[in-house]
Parts: sequence; structure tokens; C-alpha cells
Amino acid sequence: MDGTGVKAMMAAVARAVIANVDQLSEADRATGDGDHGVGMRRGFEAVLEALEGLDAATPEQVMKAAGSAIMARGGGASGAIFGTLFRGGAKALEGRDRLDGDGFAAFLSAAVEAVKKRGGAAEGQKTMIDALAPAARASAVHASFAEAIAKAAEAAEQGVEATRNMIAATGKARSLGERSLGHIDPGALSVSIILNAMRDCAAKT
Amino acid sequence: MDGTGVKAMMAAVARAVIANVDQLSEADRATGDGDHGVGMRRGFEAVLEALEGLDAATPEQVMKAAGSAIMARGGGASGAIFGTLFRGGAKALEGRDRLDGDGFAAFLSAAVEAVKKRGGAAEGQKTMIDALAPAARASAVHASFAEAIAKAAEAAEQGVEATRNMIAATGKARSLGERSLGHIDPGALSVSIILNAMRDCAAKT
Amino acid sequence: MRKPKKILNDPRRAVPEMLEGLVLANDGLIRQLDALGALVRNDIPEGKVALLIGGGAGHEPIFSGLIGMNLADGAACGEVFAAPPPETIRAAAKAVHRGKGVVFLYGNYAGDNMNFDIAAELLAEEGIETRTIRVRDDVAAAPPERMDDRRGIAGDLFAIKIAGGAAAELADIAEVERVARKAEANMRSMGVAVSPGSLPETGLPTFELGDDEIEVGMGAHGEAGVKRQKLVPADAITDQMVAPILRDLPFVRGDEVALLINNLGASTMMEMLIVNRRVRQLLDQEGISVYRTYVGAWLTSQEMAGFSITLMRLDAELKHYLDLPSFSFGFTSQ
Amino acid sequence: MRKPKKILNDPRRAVPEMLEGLVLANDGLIRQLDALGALVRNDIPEGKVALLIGGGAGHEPIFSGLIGMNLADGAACGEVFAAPPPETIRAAAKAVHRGKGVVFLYGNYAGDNMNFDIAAELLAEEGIETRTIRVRDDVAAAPPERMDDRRGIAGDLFAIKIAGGAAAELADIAEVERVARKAEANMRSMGVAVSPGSLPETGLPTFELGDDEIEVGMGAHGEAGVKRQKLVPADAITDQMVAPILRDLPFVRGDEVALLINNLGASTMMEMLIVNRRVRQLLDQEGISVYRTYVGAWLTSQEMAGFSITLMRLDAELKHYLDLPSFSFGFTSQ
Ligand SMILES: Nc1ncnc2c1ncn2[C@@H]1O[C@H](COP(=O)(O)OP(=O)(O)O)[C@@H](O)[C@H]1O
Ligand SMILES: Nc1ncnc2c1ncn2[C@@H]1O[C@H](COP(=O)(O)OP(=O)(O)O)[C@@H](O)[C@H]1O
Ligand SMILES: [Mg+2]
Ligand SMILES: [Mg+2]
Ligand SMILES: [Mg+2]
Ligand SMILES: [Mg+2]
Repeated sequence: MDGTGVKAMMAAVARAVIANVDQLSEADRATGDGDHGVGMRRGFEAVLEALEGLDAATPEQVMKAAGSAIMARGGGASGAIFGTLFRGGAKALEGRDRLDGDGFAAFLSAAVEAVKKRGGAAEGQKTMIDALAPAARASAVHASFAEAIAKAAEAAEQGVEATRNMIAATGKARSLGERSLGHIDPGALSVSIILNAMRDCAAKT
Repeated sequence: MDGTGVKAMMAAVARAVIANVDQLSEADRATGDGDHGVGMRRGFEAVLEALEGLDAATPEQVMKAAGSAIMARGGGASGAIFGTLFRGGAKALEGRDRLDGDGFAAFLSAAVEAVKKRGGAAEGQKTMIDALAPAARASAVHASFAEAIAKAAEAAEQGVEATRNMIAATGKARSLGERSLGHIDPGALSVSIILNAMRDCAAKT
Repeated sequence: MRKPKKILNDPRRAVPEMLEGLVLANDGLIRQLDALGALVRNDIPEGKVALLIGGGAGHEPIFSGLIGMNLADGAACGEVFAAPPPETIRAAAKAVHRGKGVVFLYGNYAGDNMNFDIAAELLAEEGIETRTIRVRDDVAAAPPERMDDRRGIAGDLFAIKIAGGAAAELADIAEVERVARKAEANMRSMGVAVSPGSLPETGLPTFELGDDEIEVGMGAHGEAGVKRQKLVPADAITDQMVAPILRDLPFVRGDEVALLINNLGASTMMEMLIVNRRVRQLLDQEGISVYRTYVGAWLTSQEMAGFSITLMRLDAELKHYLDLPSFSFGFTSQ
Repeated sequence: MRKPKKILNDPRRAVPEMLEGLVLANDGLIRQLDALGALVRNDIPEGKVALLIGGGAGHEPIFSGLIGMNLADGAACGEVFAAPPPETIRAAAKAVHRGKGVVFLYGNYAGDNMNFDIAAELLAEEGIETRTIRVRDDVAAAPPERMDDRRGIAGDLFAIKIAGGAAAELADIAEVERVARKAEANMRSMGVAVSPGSLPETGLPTFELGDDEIEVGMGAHGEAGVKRQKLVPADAITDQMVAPILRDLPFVRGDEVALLINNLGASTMMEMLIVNRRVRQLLDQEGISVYRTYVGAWLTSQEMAGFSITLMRLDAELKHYLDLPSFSFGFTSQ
């Protein structure tokens, strides 16, 4: 997939996140402060604006522009985390004029590392990392772009479900302790929504 | 009725007012700020205390003590108004060692004058005066104490009903204007409760 | 109707317990007299004209919380929404009196008027001179030709601020009265209610409003306003409130004003500031400039949600007293 | 679930409109940068160590309302309950910087930590030195051995007051940091929730509580507390809150403290003062004396009802900065 394709894909991702604003906020009401959806909407509305101003860009430039837009306008924990996801992942795409399966796997694992570094959280602490990290591992199968994304999306969905059985150890949900059991992590759900949107795009091409 | 009788009568009056605290506050919720009952309770609890400390007193002394207690502890418009009622009425009992029909009529008309002077309100403005003034007129029949009170109590009840068709022109209900129609005045209801309790006492003796 | 939830002990002891907590919160600056509702400053200089404020409780921090430097010398506090009895007022007046007379300042309500008047009569018999200023800033309560039927609401804050400064600086009670009356005559307010407050003793809200209703012009005890209507945007409500205020005095192009947006209790500062934004747009259009802005909860009605807007037209003298630093538990300014 | 009723225009524009109203309410003392959430004082002297505070909106008057004399030089404000983005923080920091570095002071939350850290990295690249103080006063959030898991709640007010004074008087950023850390290390808080606040954008309460329930230890964004229980009398709730506060530092006989009772929004001043009465009884029993008392709504959680109790142990240095007069839209002291 070339830069133009990645740009179209990221626009679809943004529309998907924005469309799920209520579901994401509701998930955050259960464990946090109820604003995850509106925060992600701010970030991805900024992504749509940024993409418009961007023509003939490489995959790296598209992802970096998206991450920078989220970072600049999202706010809250998710603004920093999801901004870091795309900005950190973009670095792995340097010099690639097309996004293929391996490139996408590299993108995800770089994204995971960047997010861990930024937030200091590890897997198992009931955060978006618990969807992102498994997705990164699942995509490292030296397969086509479409297959790699499909695997990642599937792993992320399982990751979201897995957060139900985790006790929050960071963010606003932390103080729930045991009571966070049974609820999914809103940020993990966002990761899954993002990867599903990517998968649907890749399938179409 | 001698001073001891008047003292017993005022104790009964106080108990009757206190027993109706909720009804009186509810009436004030409709047209005012909902505290008439609790204000009257404060005043008449003070009356009970004052009466205890009072032995071998004339009717005048009993009524003055009651009025002073309400004035000192009632607060709000009702504390000043009902304190004035009993203190002002008491003046008309000066030199009388017994309370008879004429004395009671004199007590009520002196009370009406005192209240009008203190608050500046006239009949027809939807206040307790619209129960007290007709009661005073009805009691001026040169009859026995029991008859005079009975007539006063009856007139007061009609006065309370009459306030339904009046537009409040003073106190917190004033701003209701037309919307005060249909509601009785809480202070008028207090007058009726007081006179009914007196009637029941007089009937017993 | 949901029962309001409050952090209280015995509801009938709410006011005495509150006063005890208030005296402690004043860190030694005020004391309480035997007449419990009577609070007085500990450091009133000899020969000072005294300022005594008061009214029913339930509006905290007004009145009991405004005793202090360049503010009130004492306060006479009643039970919730009930004017203090004459004896409380008399005791407080005697304690603040320093030989130059006592200025009574309070909101214009039948109960307050009668109880303060009775106290004034008692004090006169004892040779203590009093002057009375009744705040009548609520334009929603009655038309201009019936000023004496108007309630005192948040304008109390401005009246106390100005009268407090005047009583601290001016030697003659007649002068203090003049300045306080000038402030009172130049202020206008209008309120709106969004949801009711409740009385601790009855546990009942003082009125009821539909989930999508507001009442424009409602008073600080839930007295009826001018219009019960559907909830509309902040700018529309503000327009409805500012117009009658401006019309009433009237405030005209070139006027300089102090602006007060008073939270009745449970509204958010965010809402008050969004209202302030619109008020300033409207005043700009009218060519009226704002000298100082105050946004906060000073005259509350228990947990009532809603607010009022107050404008006070300023001249050099009123600016001087507004600018004086003042300090008290409930209101401090620089 | 009843929809909360608020005086707003477009809920998605609530924060920008609020900030516009706030700047106007500051009567010319502060301005807003192009990065909308960045507010700065107009009169910051050359060579002053700068104090920048910030966090999500919705807690007004903190943070955006505490810019002023002997308080903050600027604030970086995010959307409701959302930390400000790095660019907002960076823009505010550059505008308040006067060559002596910038002290960041904010509540300890993942979102604030990450966004302020990113801003600090960007500023370092530009050669602007920053120091970071995270307020972690909420004892309900985590045990003492996990201080970094503790939230910053009403203690923010004391931290800003002390750091603001230090930044105004001390020439060296390391000294300002030392004093601010001392204040932060000596304060402990605990909150209780009575009813929820709501987010303007979603119109939904951030949590739900039964009509007869309270949650002890709940955070200022509705984060879970330590115990959900039936409503009990004010004295009993106060006892439950004060004990863990005293135990934690610990505060001991002979300590002198500043006491803050912070209204989370919709509670009444009457309730806060009844709580103050009980707090003082408990501190008297423990032989702990109160140097200054603050009761009011400074760190709110929209229209949430409830409050928190904060104690800060004082020494001569902290007393000095506490006593400095300070002036801002949302907090003024003498
Ligand atoms: N340290 C962290 N590392 C990774 N993800 C985090 C971290 N802290 C929070 N998150 C993610 O952010 C989400 C919350 O985002 P959001 O509600 O927008 O922010 P806030 O907590 O500021 O309200 C959580 O569900 C979690 O997935
Ligand atoms: N000027 C007045 N003259 C006579 N009665 C009055 C006057 N003002 C008020 N009242 C009486 O007082 C009653 C209200 O008493 P209450 O509710 O206790 O006082 P408040 O209005 O201070 O809350 C009214 O129902 C009315 O009968
Ligand atoms: Mg959240
Ligand atoms: Mg009443
Ligand atoms: Mg009343
Ligand atoms: Mg948030």
C-alpha cells in the first residue's frame, strides 16, 4: 500500500473512531472518568484535518502527521498515548515508500515500544498495551499486508476481552483495584477499533 | 378563666401548633420558603419553656410571657408577627384577673391592631390578619368566654379559606401574584390552629 | 421527589453547629455571644461607626462569613431562611457599638424588616443610634415604582463591601449611611433557578422544577420569579436577564460598573464563566465598561442550582471603597 | 438516570467559551495565547522563576483561576478532565519563562504526567529548564509505600499557594523546587462523594450512587474510593476521613497545620462548616493546632456533591509563604 493508500486508510480509521465516541466514553465511565470517547474524537478529528493538508506523502509521513495531530489536540492520557503510538510507529517506516506486511509488523512493534517507554506501563496492567502488544506479535508473520493486519486485528480483539480479567494498575482505573475486573479497558477497545478499520481498508484493496 | 387556666390553655395551644409543624411548613412551601412550621415550632417550644417558669400569673402575664418567648426564639416573619400578637393582645388584659368573653374580644382586637402596626399589612393581603381580624370581630358578642372563642375560631377557619381567593401582597408569597390564588396563607392557618386549641380548652372548662 | 442528601448531624442543630464551625474557621478573628446567632469581630476600634449585617442562615457565606477588615463588624444570624430574632440583633448591636452608632444592613424581607425594626426600637430606648439600609436589588421582584417590594439578593455583597469600607474610614454615621445608600441605589440584579435547594429541618426542596425547566427571576428562597420556561442555551438565558437589569436603573452608554455573577450553590464555575462571556458581549454592545468582576458563590440558597447577575454603577467614591482591600472568612479582596 | 441540567451553549465549546469568560473575569491581569488553553499573567517581572500549573478543565477555579500575585504565572488547561496537550504546555511555559526556568506544578495523573513530560522534553531541546512537582495528597488512592500512585486533589491549592510565594521571592529554581516539595511532602487529603458531577460533552454523570449512599475516598474525577456505604451523620463521616489522614504522614501532638475543607461543587457551606466543627474537635483531642483554615470550593469536580479534608504540616518557612498576601480570580488571601 502506498502513501496515498495509507492516507485513505488513516482517514477511514479516524471516521471509525469518531463513529464510536459514545461506546468509548461509556467504557471509560465504568472504570475511569467517562471521557475516553470524546478525547479520541478530538484527536481523530485533528487527524482528518491534518490528512487534508497532506499530499503526496510517504507512509511514514502520514503516520507521523496522524500521531502529531492526536498529540497536539487529543489531550488526556489517550492524547499522549495514541499520539505516541502513531509517531513512534512511524519511525519504523522510515525509507519505505510502500507499507507491506513486514512494514506493518515493524510499525506495530515500534509503536508498542514507544508507548511503553512513554507511559511506563507493561502488559497485564489493563491498558491499551494489552491490545496493542498481542497485535504486534500476531502481525509478525512475514505475510501480506492484508493478512498481517487481519491477524493483528484479531489479536487485538482477544486482547480487549483479556483486559476484562485484569486488575487496573495504571491510569484512573487503578484505584478500582479488584472492582476493575469484568470491565474492558477503553483504550484497548480503541486499539481494536483502529485495527479493525485498517483491516477493512486493506481487504478492499 | 383565671391565670392558671390561661396558662394551661396556652400550653395546649403550643402543643397543637407543634403537632402541626409539617402541615404548616407544607403550606409555606406552596407560597413561601417552606419554613413556617419549623419557625412556629421554635416559637411555641419556647412558649412551653416560658410557661414552666411561670407560677401564679395573671392572664396578662401569661400572654405576655408567651409573646415574648415567640418573639425571642421564633425568628422570621412569624416570630415577629405572632410574638406581637400575644404581646400586643396582652396589653388589653391589664388589670383583669380573669379572662372572660369581653376580655378575650379585647385581647383579639388589641392583637390585630398591634400586628397591623408592626407589619404594615391590612386585611385582604393574604396574611394571618385575614384570619385574626374576622376572629376579633366575631368574638365581640358580649358572650361567655367559651362562646366568644368558639365564634372567633369559626371566623378564623372561614378566614383561612378566604385567603385562597386573595392575591398575596406582602411577605415571601407576594412575588407569586396571581399564582398565589388557590393556596391558603400559612400564617392564617396558624391563627386557626391556635384559636381551635383555645376553643377546645374553654369547652372543657 | 428524591430526598436531598446532606452531610449533617441532627438537622435541628444544623445552624448552631454551623456557627460553631464558622467561628473556628475564622481563626480567632470573631467570637460568638450568648445569643448564639450574634457574631462579632474581636478587634473593633474605639470610635468606629459599626456595621451590623444579618439575616436568615442558609445563604452562607453571606451573612455570617462577611465579618472582617473593611467589611462588617458583626452579624446577626437567624435559623435557615428565617430572620434573626430582635434579641439576637440587639445583643450583636450592643457588642459592636463603639459610641458612634450602628448601621443595620440587610436584605429587604418582611421578616428581617420587622425583627431589625423591633431591635432598633429596643436599642433606641438604650440610647444607641441605628440607621437602616435594606438591600432591594432584585428587579424581578417588583416594578421600579414599588422599590420597597423588591428583595435583597446577591447585591448584598456589594452593599456590604462598600458600607464596610465606608464604616472603616468615615467618622460620621450619616456619611456611612449616605455612601451605603448610594451603593444600594445604583445596583440591580436578576436571578435564575435551575434546581431547588432544600431546608435541613424539613429535608424538602423549597420548590419543584421539571427536568427541562428553569425559572427566570426566582428569589434566593425559591420565591416565584417572572417566567418558568424550558431550559435554553446560556447566551439566551443571559440575554433574558441582562436586558431587564439594564433597562431598570437604567444603565447607559459610558457607565462604568462592577459586575457580580453569583452562584446560588450547585452551579459550576464553568457555567458562570460562560455566562460572564455573554454578559461582557452585551455590555460591550451597550458601551458599558466593567471596572471589576466577581464570580463566585457568596449568597447561596443551600444547594440550589442557578445564579444571579448584579451590576453596580460606579463613581469615584464607590470605586474607592470597592478597591479597598478587605478580608473575611467568606470574602477577601485586594 | 436523570440528565444533568446545565447552563451551556454548545457543550463541545464549553471549555473555550469558559476560558474566554475567565480571561474577561480577570479584568486585564491575564491573557490567552493562540494555544487556547494557555493562560499567562501580563506582569511577570524579568528574572523571575516561573510557576506554571495546569491540568484538565472542569475543576474550576483550579487551575485556570489561580494565576496572579504570589500564585501561578500561567496555566495550561486541557478539556474537561483531560490533561492539556504538550503544545499548550510548551506555549504557556515559553510565555512565562523569564530566564530562570519554569516550575511545573500539577496533580499526579497519568495523562498530566505524560503530557507535561513531553512538553518538558521539547522545552529542554530549546534550552528552557523545567522542574516538575506532582501533587500526590490523596491518601485514599494508594498506601504510603506507593506514593506515586496517589492522586492530586485539593492539596493542589496549598501547593500552588506555597510554590507561588516561593517563586515570587526566591531567585533560584532549585530553591523554589525545594520549598514546593516540602509543602507537597507535608500534606495529606481525603475526600468523600455524595452525588456525581457530569461531563458537559456527554451529559452523563461520571458515576452513580444510591439515594442513601456515599463513597468515602472517591477521587475528583469520580475515581473509585475506599468504601461505598450508607449516608451517616457528618461527625461519623469526618471521623472516617480524619483518622487515615492523621495516621498517614503521621501528624502528631504539637504539630501546627493549615486546614482546608474543599467543597467538590454542590455541597453547601453549611455542611462544610459542620464538618469543620468536628475536624477541630478531633485535632484538639490529638493536640494538633490549626494555624489557618480555608473552607470553600477551589478544586471542584463539576457539580459533584461532596468534599475533601486536607492538612498540611507547617514550619516557619511554610507559614511565611502561607501568610503572604495573594491575589487571583479564584483565590485571594490576606
Ligand atoms: N501509562 C499508560 N500506558 C498506556 N496506556 C495508558 C496509560 N495510562 C492510560 N492509558 C490508556 O488511556 C486510556 C484512558 O484514556 P482517557 O480516558 O482518554 O484519558 P484520561 O485517563 O486522562 O481520562 C486507558 O483506558 C488506557 O488504555
Ligand atoms: N407584614 C405582615 N403582616 C402580617 N403577617 C405577615 C406579614 N408578613 C408575613 N406575615 C405572615 O407570616 C407568614 C410567614 O411566616 P414564616 O414563613 O414563618 O416567615 P418567613 O416569611 O420569614 O419565612 C405568612 O404566611 C403571613 O401570614
Ligand atoms: Mg478518561
Ligand atoms: Mg416561610
Ligand atoms: Mg423563612
Ligand atoms: Mg480524563
